[in-house]
Amino acid sequence: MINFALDVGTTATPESYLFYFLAPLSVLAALGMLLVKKAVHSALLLAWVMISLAIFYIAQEALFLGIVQIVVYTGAVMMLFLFILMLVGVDTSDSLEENIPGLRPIAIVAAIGFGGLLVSLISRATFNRPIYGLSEANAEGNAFGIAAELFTRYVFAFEVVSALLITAAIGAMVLGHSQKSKSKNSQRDLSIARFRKDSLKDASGLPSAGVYALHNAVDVPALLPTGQAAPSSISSVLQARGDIIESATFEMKKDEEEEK
Amino acid sequence: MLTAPSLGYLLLSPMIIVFAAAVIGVLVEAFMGKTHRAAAQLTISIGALLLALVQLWRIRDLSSTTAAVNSVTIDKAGIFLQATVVILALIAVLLIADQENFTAQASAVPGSNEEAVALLQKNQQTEIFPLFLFAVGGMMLFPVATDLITLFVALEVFSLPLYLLAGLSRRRRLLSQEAALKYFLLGAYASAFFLFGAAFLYGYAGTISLVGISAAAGSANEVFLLIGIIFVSIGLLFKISAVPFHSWTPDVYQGAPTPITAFMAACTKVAAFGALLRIFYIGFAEAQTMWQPIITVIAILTMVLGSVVAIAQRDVKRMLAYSSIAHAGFLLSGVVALSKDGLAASLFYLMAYGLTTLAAFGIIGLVRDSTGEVTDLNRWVGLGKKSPLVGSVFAFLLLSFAGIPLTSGFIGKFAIFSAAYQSGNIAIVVSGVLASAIAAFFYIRVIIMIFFTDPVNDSVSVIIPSVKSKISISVATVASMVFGLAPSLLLTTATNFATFIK
Amino acid sequence: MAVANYLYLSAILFTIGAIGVVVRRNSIVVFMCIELMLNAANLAFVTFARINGNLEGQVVAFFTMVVAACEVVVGLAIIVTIYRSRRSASVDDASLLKR
Amino acid sequence: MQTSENLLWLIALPLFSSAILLLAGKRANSWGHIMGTIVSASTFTIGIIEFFAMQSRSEENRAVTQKIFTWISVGSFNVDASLLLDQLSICFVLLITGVGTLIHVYSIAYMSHDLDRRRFFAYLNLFIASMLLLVLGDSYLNLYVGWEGVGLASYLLIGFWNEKPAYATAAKKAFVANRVGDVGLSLAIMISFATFGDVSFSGMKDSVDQASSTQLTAIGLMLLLAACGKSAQFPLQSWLGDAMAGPTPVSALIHAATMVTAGVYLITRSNFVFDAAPIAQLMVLIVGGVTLLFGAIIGMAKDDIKKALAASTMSQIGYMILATGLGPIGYAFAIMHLLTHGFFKASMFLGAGSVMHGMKDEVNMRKYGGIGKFMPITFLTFGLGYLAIIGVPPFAGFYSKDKIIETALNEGGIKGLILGSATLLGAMITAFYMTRVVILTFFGNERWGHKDEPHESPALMLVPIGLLSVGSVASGYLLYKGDWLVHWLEPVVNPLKVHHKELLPPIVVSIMAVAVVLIGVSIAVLKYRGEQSDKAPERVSVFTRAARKDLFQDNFNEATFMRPGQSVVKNLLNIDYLLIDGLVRGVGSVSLNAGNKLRVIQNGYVRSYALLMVVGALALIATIWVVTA
Repeated sequence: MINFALDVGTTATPESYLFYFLAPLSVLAALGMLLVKKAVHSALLLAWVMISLAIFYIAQEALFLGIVQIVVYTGAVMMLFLFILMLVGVDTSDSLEENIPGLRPIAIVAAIGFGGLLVSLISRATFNRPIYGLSEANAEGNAFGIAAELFTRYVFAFEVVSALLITAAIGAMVLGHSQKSKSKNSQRDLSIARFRKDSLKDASGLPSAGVYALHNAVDVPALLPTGQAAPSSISSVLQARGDIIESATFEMKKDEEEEK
Repeated sequence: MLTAPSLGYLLLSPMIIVFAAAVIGVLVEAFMGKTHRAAAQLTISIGALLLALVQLWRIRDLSSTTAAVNSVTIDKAGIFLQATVVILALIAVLLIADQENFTAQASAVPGSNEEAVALLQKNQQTEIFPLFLFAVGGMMLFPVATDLITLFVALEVFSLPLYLLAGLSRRRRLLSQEAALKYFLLGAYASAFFLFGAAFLYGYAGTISLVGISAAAGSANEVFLLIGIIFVSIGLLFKISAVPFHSWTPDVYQGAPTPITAFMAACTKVAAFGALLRIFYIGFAEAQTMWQPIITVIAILTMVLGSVVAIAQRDVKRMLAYSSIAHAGFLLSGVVALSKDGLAASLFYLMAYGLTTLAAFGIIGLVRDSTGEVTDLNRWVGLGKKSPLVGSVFAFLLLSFAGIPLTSGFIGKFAIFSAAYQSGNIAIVVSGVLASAIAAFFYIRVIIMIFFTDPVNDSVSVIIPSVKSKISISVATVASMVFGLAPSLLLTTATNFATFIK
Repeated sequence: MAVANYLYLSAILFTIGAIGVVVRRNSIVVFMCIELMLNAANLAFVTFARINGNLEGQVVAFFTMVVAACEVVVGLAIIVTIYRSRRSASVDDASLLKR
Repeated sequence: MQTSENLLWLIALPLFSSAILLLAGKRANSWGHIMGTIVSASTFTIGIIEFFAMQSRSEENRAVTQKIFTWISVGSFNVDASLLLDQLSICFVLLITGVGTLIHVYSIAYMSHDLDRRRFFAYLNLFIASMLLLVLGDSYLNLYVGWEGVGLASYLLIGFWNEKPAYATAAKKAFVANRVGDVGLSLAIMISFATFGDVSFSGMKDSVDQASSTQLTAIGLMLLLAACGKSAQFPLQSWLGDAMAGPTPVSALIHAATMVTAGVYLITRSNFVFDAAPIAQLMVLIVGGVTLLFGAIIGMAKDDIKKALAASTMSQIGYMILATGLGPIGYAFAIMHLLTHGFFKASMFLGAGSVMHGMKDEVNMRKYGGIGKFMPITFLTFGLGYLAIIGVPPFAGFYSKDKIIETALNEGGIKGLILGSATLLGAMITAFYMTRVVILTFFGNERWGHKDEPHESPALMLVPIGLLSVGSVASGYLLYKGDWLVHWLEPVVNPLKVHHKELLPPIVVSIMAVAVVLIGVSIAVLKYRGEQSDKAPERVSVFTRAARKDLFQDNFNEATFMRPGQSVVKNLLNIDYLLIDGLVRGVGSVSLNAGNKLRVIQNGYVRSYALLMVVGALALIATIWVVTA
């Protein structure tokens, strides 16, 4: 502990301030992921961890990765998670009750053992070679350095990743996309269908929703304010073809008027 | 400025053909009418696999560590493993092509009206074929990859399609989807372990190539190497379903559509063991004394647990799942042997086991009642009396799993145990022999069930297989039989091909 | 400050992720925990890149991000499919396959 | 060692013929049986030629080999598919092809009414081929091929009339017992490989000194298990009685003369293992001794003539196994008894078949009686076989059995006393139950209860029986004369290696043997003379009841193997779940609600699987943590 404090005290570089500020916070955030009830909160905490890591990347001379981490990981991947959470129901909160008896104590013991042993093992490692740093490798810029590796040494893996991307796309499509059993009718199809019918009474379309009307067709005369039919409202062609409904049937009856 | 890398296209051509065919398959999905899609996809798949096989034959004597800069090593063993994957995939694709096994529309909710319509219209989810080809491509890359990043990419390339395919069963879709979820979550979990291990190997050696890791021996601190070996192994042991990373196997094997289970059981094992062998033979050979005891213990646990638990299964697919766990244990003795004999034996074993497995799952796909496949062993009772041929073939395959002499299973075990024995690992041989003895009894129990017990009333019938299934089952069975009776054919080849180059 | 501190952080985050998979029941959160593990591995890679003085580690980390993105697409697609069938995203509800 | 190009024909001819008969289908119905018989006869001819050729060579050049092809070649490990014909295998070749041919001839008449006679002959030829491969293979692996082949042929032939459910059950029982034996053999092969890096007889024999006694004991015990399965020895004996469901020629050929003696062959062939593994050898003695009494006791109570003979077979093979347990000198006597037994037991089985033929397939001896005067030739041949088996001088059985008794007594001490008494007691019981069979069948009142008188069988059946009974008269003396067989087998089993002491003069032993036989015969005659009922008496002693139930062997099997086996299986069911869940439950969340507990056991949770992985990883990390500390 004392050594640790000395370490903190004597290496007061900006990086160490950054680290000692952000690292505990990101660990807390990660722990929080396990403890909060709502999945959305977990997602936000994870985003926080990822941004902290991005800052660490930049601090460790990995500028390009830091940016990618924020743009791709935090920006795209976490958004995807949030989308799905919205789909599943953003308000659903997990019950944190354990329903597999005995799992939790073992898990906690295992976690402490796992983490503890790992940390203890790493502390046993001695770096018997100098820590080089990346100033040489990054001489021409971090992005250039990565590109040089990516497009020469690891070009095959890079190409193969495309297979992965295609797989992901097909996968999402197979599981998400419904093939419609038949294509939807276009406006043109519907129009043709209306005019090809036996009767032309729906040719101008059905009455729109909420309208109190019995008819909405070209072969029905309009009603005048007096309640009488207006024969001039019907196309003369239809009159000539005889495709016309007797307007008298639509005129308001006298007795109906009286009732009103 | 960067100098353009040069790729050895001839050596990479088998993989490139398969990937290209997969991409063509995607295009077919996009632009071809529904009626001919299935036929076209099948033709493309078979054509590509045959072409890849021909290419493999043409490059059989070539070798290079720089085929894809330094990411891929094409050598004798690599070519053999790739050929094994392709041959097994060729047999598996015929089983897969029996579309009755796959859902008509994966996006429709099980039991919904939409699903009913899709079934009525005889829709087919032909995207299965490109996915299958991507998986095959990844499996071909996995055993020849020589740096950790290519390994990781290849691992994901063949895993992702399998996660998807596992969820596309036609019947009992809830179970199938559950299998996909389990496989996916646990698979991703295992890859995370793999990656973490890879990080520490990089930290140890300062490079991610296997050769670099082996060259760093002694010069760097071993803690990182050990952490790396452990975590990378966990990722791979998961894929081969070794204890205690095996628990996904029975569930996924049971839930996935049977042809996919067949493909997965046979080809994943080849690819994952290929990679495991290469990593341990090349990357970790210098650290032999550190990992050998650990892997030995895991191998023993795996073979014993797999054999013992297989006994108790009442579902035939779960039984074969446990059997595959046991076989993973036997195969691990080839890894532990760390010798040319061990490698040759593993190569033989993988091919023989793959063929037997494909045929066995093919048979399972034939046993049905009105609601689909029947995997409950109690209902297989008396099957041999009703369909003697199918019953006898299945019995033969079980005997081969059990490793009764005169079957390829026996020769495989024999070769692999003798290699392990020669490397001085007696514990593994003894437990292996005991585990096979335990297992033998219970495979025989199933045979008795099939042949000597009277059929019950609600028993099942065997459907007349289509030509595709017929070809695939009979080719696999006959090959497995031939390799049992005249193992020299394959064993000599395997021995000739058992070299990794650095 | 010792560079090793980043490794400790990485190990701790990895452990938290690994345990999260075990204790959380919502499959999406479980999956997020796996992402956390991948991130932890990435941090180790970047740190080792700095220690080793070459960029290979950073390249790997870059690959990991791409691969993880693909994995996320596939994984979420599977989770959504299950959700539509069962109206539940809990991994404990998906436990019909046993014995 | 000399090579020969002819050995392959011994196996290829019958195999080929069997394939033709199976593939040709109904077209071969008219000539199939003729071809099968001719092929069998030609293998016998080849056997005779090889025998005389071998005899004409000097002793060290007698064995011949033929390499067919390289079978397995892994690294330094090579197995060739090779055949080896030496002094031991030629005995078997002659027995198999000789008795086999006679039984082929017999079957032509016996099976003449069966629609599937062609298939029957195909199986018989398949059996001959496999059995020859078994005795000609030059390594345990090659032997195994034949071993499986005879198992298959036996299984097919027992179930030949498989429309009857009881017969199918019998086939199943035989199948299981044989598989248990097979597992023993394959384990023996694996252990041998692990020990010697070789599985050929010659290679193992040469390096037997390098193996530890534990390894040799293990191999020996596994070989003994294999022999028990195939030769129906205790505790795997129960299938033989049921196997009598097959057609009688099958019982004669496979379940009396040849296949069931494969266990004796196996132990004799492996003499170098057993001679170096005293514990295994002692087990051989115990198994042989127990079985010879066991079979004899069962034989006393059986009313089914074939089952009585089967019990006797079991008991006689017990003699042979016991003899092989007696060390170098015993092997030769075991083989001698095996050969003579082949003759007289086959002759008696065929005689029983002839009786059944005349009695409308009746097998119950209580419904026979007085048949002797209707079937004089069958009576005569059966009688000769009877005299041979009970060991009346100078018939064959006397010489061979007498030698075994003598050797057993000469072991000396308590061991010699026990073994000697067992063999003598066995001889007495044998005399008793065989006399009983003969009296019930051929003497006394006629009890068959129908009008048709039994009739003598056709000549085609009688000629083979006659030839076999000549063998049962003469073979014993021929083999015994001047210790011919002992000297003949010397290069293989080295019987004179150990000088054995004589505790009693041979003549005394012979007198004792004949005396117990006389006692046995007298008791039987006293008990079964006069009128007999056609029903088995109800009120019988406990012992008879036990013997009728095969000394409760099925109950015993059920109680010792099946039930515990089933419960083991049931418990094992839980192991995986215990491993996954035992961890989970182990911490001790003691739930009082049992139903809850049951639900917990049924896992299937991804999270449990993940936890298992974490715990596995933890274990691995802990290991390296300890290692690097």
